Amino acid sequence: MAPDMSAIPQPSTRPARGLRRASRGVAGFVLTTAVTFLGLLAITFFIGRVVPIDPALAVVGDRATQEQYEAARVALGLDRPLFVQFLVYVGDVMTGDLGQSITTNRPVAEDLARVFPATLEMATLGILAGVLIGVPVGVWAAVRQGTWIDQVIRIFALMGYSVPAFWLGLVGLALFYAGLGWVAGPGRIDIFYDGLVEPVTGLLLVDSLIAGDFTVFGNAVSHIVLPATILAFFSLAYIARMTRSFMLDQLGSEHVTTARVKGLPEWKVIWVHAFRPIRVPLVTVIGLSYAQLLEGSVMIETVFSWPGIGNYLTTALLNADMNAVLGATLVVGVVFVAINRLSDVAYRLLDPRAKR
Amino acid sequence: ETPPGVLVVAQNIDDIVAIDPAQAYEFTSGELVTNLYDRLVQYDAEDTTVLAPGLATEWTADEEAKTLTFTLRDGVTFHSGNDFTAADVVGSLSRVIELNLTPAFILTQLGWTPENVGEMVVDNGDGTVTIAWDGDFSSAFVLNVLAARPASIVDMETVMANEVDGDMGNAWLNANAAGTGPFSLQTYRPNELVRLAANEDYFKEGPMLDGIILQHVPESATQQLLLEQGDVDIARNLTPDQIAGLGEGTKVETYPQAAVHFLSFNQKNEELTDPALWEAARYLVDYQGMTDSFLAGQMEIHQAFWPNGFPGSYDETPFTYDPERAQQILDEAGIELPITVELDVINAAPFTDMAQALQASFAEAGINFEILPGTGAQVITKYRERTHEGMLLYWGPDFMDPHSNAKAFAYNSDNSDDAYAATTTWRNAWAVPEEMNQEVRDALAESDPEARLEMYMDLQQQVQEESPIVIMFQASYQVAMDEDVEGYVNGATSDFVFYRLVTKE
Amino acid sequence: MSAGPRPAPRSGLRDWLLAEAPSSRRQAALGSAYRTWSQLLRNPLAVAGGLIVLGLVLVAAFAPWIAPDTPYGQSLSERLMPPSAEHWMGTDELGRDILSRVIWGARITLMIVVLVAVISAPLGLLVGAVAGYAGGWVDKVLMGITDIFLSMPKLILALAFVAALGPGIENAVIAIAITSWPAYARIARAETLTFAQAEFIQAVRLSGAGHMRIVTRHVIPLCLSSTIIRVTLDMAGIILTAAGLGFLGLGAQPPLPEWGAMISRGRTFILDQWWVATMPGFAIILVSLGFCLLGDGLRDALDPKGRT
Amino acid sequence: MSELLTIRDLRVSFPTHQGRVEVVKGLDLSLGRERLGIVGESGSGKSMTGRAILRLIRPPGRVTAAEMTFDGQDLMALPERRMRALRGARISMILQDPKFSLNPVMTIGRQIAEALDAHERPSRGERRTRVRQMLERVRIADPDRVARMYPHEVSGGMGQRVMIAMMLIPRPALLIADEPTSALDVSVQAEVLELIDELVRDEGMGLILISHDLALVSRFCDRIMVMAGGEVVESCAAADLRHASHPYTRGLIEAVPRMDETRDWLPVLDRAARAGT
Amino acid sequence: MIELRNVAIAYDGHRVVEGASFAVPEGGSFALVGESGSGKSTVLKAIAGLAPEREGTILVDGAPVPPRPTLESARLMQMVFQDPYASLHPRRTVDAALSEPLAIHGLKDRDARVERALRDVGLDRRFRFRYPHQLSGGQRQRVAIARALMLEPRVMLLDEPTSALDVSVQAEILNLLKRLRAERGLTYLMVTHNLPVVGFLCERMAVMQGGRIVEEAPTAALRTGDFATEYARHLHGATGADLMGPDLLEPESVDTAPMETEK
Ligand SMILES: Nc1ncnc2c1ncn2[C@@H]1O[C@H](COP(=O)(O)OP(=O)(O)OP(=O)(O)O)[C@@H](O)[C@H]1O
Ligand SMILES: Nc1ncnc2c1ncn2[C@@H]1O[C@H](COP(=O)(O)OP(=O)(O)OP(=O)(O)O)[C@@H](O)[C@H]1O
Ligand SMILES: [Mg+2]
Ligand SMILES: [Mg+2]
Ligand code: NI
Repeated sequence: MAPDMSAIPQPSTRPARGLRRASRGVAGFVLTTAVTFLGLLAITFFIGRVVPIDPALAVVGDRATQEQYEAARVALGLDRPLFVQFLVYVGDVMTGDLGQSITTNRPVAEDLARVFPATLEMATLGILAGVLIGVPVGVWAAVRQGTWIDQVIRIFALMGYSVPAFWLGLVGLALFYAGLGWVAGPGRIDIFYDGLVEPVTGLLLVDSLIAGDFTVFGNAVSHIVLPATILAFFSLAYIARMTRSFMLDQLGSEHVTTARVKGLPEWKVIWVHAFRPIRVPLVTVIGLSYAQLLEGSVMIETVFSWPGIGNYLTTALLNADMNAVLGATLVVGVVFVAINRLSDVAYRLLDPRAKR
Repeated sequence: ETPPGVLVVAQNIDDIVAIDPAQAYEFTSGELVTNLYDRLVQYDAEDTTVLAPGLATEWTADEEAKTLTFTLRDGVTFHSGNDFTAADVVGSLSRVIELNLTPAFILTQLGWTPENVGEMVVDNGDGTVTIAWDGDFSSAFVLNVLAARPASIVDMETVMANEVDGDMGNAWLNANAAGTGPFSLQTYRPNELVRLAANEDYFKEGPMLDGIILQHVPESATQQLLLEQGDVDIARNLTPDQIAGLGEGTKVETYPQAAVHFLSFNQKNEELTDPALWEAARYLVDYQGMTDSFLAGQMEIHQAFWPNGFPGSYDETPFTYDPERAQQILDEAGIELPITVELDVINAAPFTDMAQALQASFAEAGINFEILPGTGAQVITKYRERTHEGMLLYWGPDFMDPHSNAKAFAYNSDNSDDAYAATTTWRNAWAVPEEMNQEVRDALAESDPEARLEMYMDLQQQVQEESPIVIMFQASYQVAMDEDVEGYVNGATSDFVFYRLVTKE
Repeated sequence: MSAGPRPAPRSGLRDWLLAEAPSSRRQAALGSAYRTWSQLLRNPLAVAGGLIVLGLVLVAAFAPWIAPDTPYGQSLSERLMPPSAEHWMGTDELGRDILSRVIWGARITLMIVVLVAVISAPLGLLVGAVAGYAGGWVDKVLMGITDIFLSMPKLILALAFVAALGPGIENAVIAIAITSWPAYARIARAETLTFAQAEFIQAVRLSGAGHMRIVTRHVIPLCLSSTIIRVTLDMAGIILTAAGLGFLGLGAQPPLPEWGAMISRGRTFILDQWWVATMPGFAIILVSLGFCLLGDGLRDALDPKGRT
Repeated sequence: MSELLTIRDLRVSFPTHQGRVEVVKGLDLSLGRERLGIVGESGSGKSMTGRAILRLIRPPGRVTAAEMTFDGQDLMALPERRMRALRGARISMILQDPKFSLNPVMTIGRQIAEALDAHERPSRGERRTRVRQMLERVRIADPDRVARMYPHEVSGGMGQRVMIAMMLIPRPALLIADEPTSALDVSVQAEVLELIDELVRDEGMGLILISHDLALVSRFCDRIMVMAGGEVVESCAAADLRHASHPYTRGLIEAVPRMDETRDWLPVLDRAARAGT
Repeated sequence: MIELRNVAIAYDGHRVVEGASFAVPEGGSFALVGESGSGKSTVLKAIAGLAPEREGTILVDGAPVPPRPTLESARLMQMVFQDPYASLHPRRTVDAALSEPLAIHGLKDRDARVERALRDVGLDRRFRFRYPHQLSGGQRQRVAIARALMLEPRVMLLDEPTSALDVSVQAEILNLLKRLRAERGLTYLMVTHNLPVVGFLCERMAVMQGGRIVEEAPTAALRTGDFATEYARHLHGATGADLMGPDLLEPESVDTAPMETEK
């Protein structure tokens, strides 16, 4: 009597349709990503022109003559119509040329290859620690809702978000570097070791491992520990709080009751049944924090003399160094879009309901 | 701890744009140029107030023919190993003129143009070079010009070998150095680090150390920590309050600077054109209060445009904080009060503090400042466009001659909008009285040094008495360093920072 | 979380509010509000948060009467004094009383907080909910825009808006608000995706409701709780970002006693004169703590499931 | 008859602004290895009773009982860890709303397998076959496909059967089934009940069947309890349901439509006379 | 009133209903019974305009149904969903849920209408301002029915409207549905697995199996068991006319003892 589903003629178009869908998906993905970048560039570009700072002045300085100033404007292409400037820029970017920075006098691409890995290294460690601690702590707080553990976690997490970063940074330095001597001071590496390993990835930790130089590695670790911890604290606060809130919604739901009825051990109830459904929003939250860290925490980078992208971008911006700003924005943008697209993919993998 | 034999300096170096002497104009790049290059004549580490032989051992002036002939030093080699020759002198100087980047104006004053520079700087073929100028200048002035940064001598052979697209090696020189100076450039990573190595063959004394590292530390509190920890030997950007709190094992040296700090009013704004207002303003600055508190050690009261300690300075300080007097002056002139004036200021210590102190003291006479903080570039943009109202800024001479500042504070022959001049007068739209313009020209041409200085002092007095520019302070520079550091030399401008004689221990 | 039957004094009003069968929508709404309220009151942390926020409002309202001094009164001879009986929070680099500045600064802080909450949260919610609900190309376009704004460094965006609107703390805050919506949008979208196809949404569609109505009345309320949390969490960051804009001359202008600007100026003193940066820092932490706790409490109280 | 479950004076209450309100008011029950049906109108506390037995009522809800023993163990005093070992393996409950009660992001197969894993350690192959078998036994066609589906992709009846499969797979000693077949068509319903009945017969499982379907309960159960407003208003052997005396029970019986229905209107209870829905 | 011609419906390209055709006359009452998972709910959703991938013709009131619900289609037909838990918004009160359609259609006199609707489905006013989680399953379903009735549609699509209800409420709802139909000439398309309910409320029925309609018959066939297909007969048999209603109500006729169990 069993109804035989296989008896129903399956639409033969299925595999073809799947393929078509996939290819349409890829095309759509490429298209939207391209449009996003173009939009990003356009907005950044035009913002660069409304900023009340004259880029030519950054080149020639305040003592230049009118003639030198004009020459600099022409050299920067500022005499051309805005739209033309933009097209030229986009054309250059297409060919992989991000132009020359006017504040460092070097190719922007070269600058970025130097500063971005510094930030990437720190942000990645930061978010890793933030997630590894923040998520369990948030879950724990939710499970113990209303108890003192919950309150302590909440307040502690909050601190991470409200304490000014540079305050934590300086106090951290004063305490752990100057006071206790547990960690190394500002900068990515001690002067002694500077330039000892050949940059391959630009990530000092990775490079030193590739070179097999563990002294350099150890030194780099002791430099990165403190700033990364502070970043971690910062993202942890947010991640833990959001986790707690999402978890609370889940813990009251019927399917968690079902899991309990099954007699599952508590960890399974929590991690498999309550936690799994919140992974989608959580991925968003984590993606957002990671991207935020990758944008470079200017304050942390300043306090720790960290030659990262946040500082680079800000300095460039303050000098109307538009090529540098655009280049850095592009890199940050690529990272953001990549993270967002990845989290979109993650949605589909993690939550069957999000399939469309 | 810092490595022995290497001096580690914590410094904010993010102002560097270019390190090619033909382009460099920022503070930190000035220091680098000084330590990497030499000029024919230069103010040197031994005494930064005396014009000393550099790459020229001696020189003779011919005031009539308006020429100077320099005998070049023998046996000097560039860091590359190339020999220093007269061709390098000719090449380096004409290179600046041809590139015509910002600092070129210092040399073009001498009447040099890309067309005529070949005739103005001549290699005599006998180890001497003759340099001519076009204009009514004394040879003293010309020597000062030739001691300035853009007149640094570069290794033309190396530089031209690295030429790209006819840039005369400009791009290459912005990442490398090719000089004869006491140090060679080992590493330069913008906003991160500069590493200098000693030039063992330097023709003068020193360097005493193997190398110098300038570490970019933007945050002054971090600099303080590093210094106290002994991880740097010198901290260059501490605030007076931090310096006051420094602990054991460190010392502080104070160096008077040539920069003067002033408050000026844009004359394009009708409300600000009354001389009575200018005068009242001079009584509304709490000179003493500021220098005794947050400016302590950082600035001294000075009310004329040429700084104290340099020949020709005018050191009278007739004005003190006296709000009643100011009130009275304003009342007598019948100026309608209160007025509100936007005050542009660079958003950094101590400028914002100064602005707030001015705001408080001016308010007592009904002049209300609305402070508009901004980045340096932002403030300059506005200043250049003459769209500001009040401006709190400073001025450092381009070269160590009183004319450098006289031109900036007492000369403005064409106040029209399209006659841009990078002077304080034009940018504040102050049409200087013609007699004063003339006096500036005369002083420049005066060949009797004594009389010349007299004329500059007179000019200073005039500007002090009646101009929309209220000169308040002269900067001094405090550098904190490890006790063991000796021989650090810091002259009146950043061009005069020398690491050549520094020792540790 | 009530424990046992409480012999509460049964006032007529209370009974009316809690009537099991309210006779009008208004009574029900008031009753619901009262329930939310008393739910809040039962949560000690939320009460603490509420008190802090209330304190902020009161301090802001009565600043002229509370502050011992004006926020601008300089006294160069009394600069950088540590906290004492005379100056509870010490004095700053111009000898101004930090306590007074912190008190006056409450006004600015309050404005920042309110403006951001009013502008960015609704905007982000709307965009995110529409994108998640509509799906398809609407989603792509909206999320594309969101991504653009999201991936643009905040400072750049804010700078542009301020350039357009003119400098000043109000505009700076508006700019920040405009730049911070994308994060809310992303979160709202992620949440919306999980219930966009639910039957209760379909039921409303069946009633002929337009998309806008569904989004605003049915989708957004479900995203509210995480938005409330995020917004309250962001408060401190926003105050500090405002200070960052101030650095460009686009935010608070000296001598305005804006907390973020005060901290930022106090930075150089942090090792020797810790109170200059720390006191306004405490204020920020306290206020953001207040908002966060209140936010948490509100989230719980607004959630009908948590309510009895 | 060995008592499997004994309950005396079970009370479940929730706080409201009017103070605590009891939704189960002093329920007594004793169950052997038999089939007990609980019927009653909506909101009468049937589900709450079931949940209370499994200690699934979360604060602020509160459960008290003078006695609640299962197989000699005092359920009220059992530590949570022991209670967990009991749940699923010894006492299981089919929750009322299957789609709502299934984990939305886990495939059905995994959810069922998990119930098995919680109490046994089957090999991978064994697990697969048993899940498959179980799905087949609850009359799911194409069990392999369904096992790979997510709850939102299955129909209401399929969800319900999945739930049943999940709760039966560890072979509990006591099954509380809260409206297990309300969404099933009669033919499947009969077969699923047959399956449950098999377990009762062969393995001595106790069953509490919560339902509003009087016919079903009377046909399928040994004893019947009728609840209203949190109280048991009538308790009798299933066979005696037709003799039920309580007017409420009679009302319920009258209200059942028949296959050969001729009445124009079905008689209904006078709701106004009774509070407590 | 409702007419389906050769309708096929798919989810993600996977067909679950194929070649469905039937017609319901105006004022008629039609039941869709059959196997669980056979696509009954899906057919209903398609008629309501909520199933995205469909082929074939669906006419309601002579016009094809719009691809998505519109204001007009809302007044024409309403649906009651199968799952009472999922079909109410967790953060809106009963009152809000019921007034929502009125607000959308700009109808006046909302208070009275809401109260009447609640009364019609047998809920007293205490429930008006409750949230769904404060209701039991049956109470929720009644709210869902009330919501569908708010717009006084002419066609009601009922997806197992009473499966979550206890018999007395079921009786009330059935009476209500019957009364409404009589009073307003409503057309019903109802999915149920409860054959007696079909018998009580409907004139015709279609039996579905595996995504296809295998038989269409008048409900009179229920009394006789006179079905063409084996599946329908099986369905009928499983309900067991002899086991059901009569034995409860007429004690004398009972001869089936409860099943044997070991005690
Ligand atoms: N969290 C709660 N707070 C307050 N009252 C509640 C709560 N949960 C359930 N109730 C109430 O408890 C009563 C009993 O609910 P229960 O779910 O046991 O009913 P039921 O008999 O299973 O009804 P149905 O047949 O409709 O499922 C209901 O009146 C319900 O409103
Ligand atoms: N969102 C969905 N995605 C994929 N498949 C679905 C979806 N919803 C339903 N199905 C499938 O469609 C088929 C028919 O489902 P439908 O809900 O119409 O059944 P039904 O006849 O209403 O059954 P029941 O009586 O159990 O409710 C089932 O095989 C189910 O698995
Ligand atoms: Mg129930
Ligand atoms: Mg269905
Ligand atoms: Ni309550």
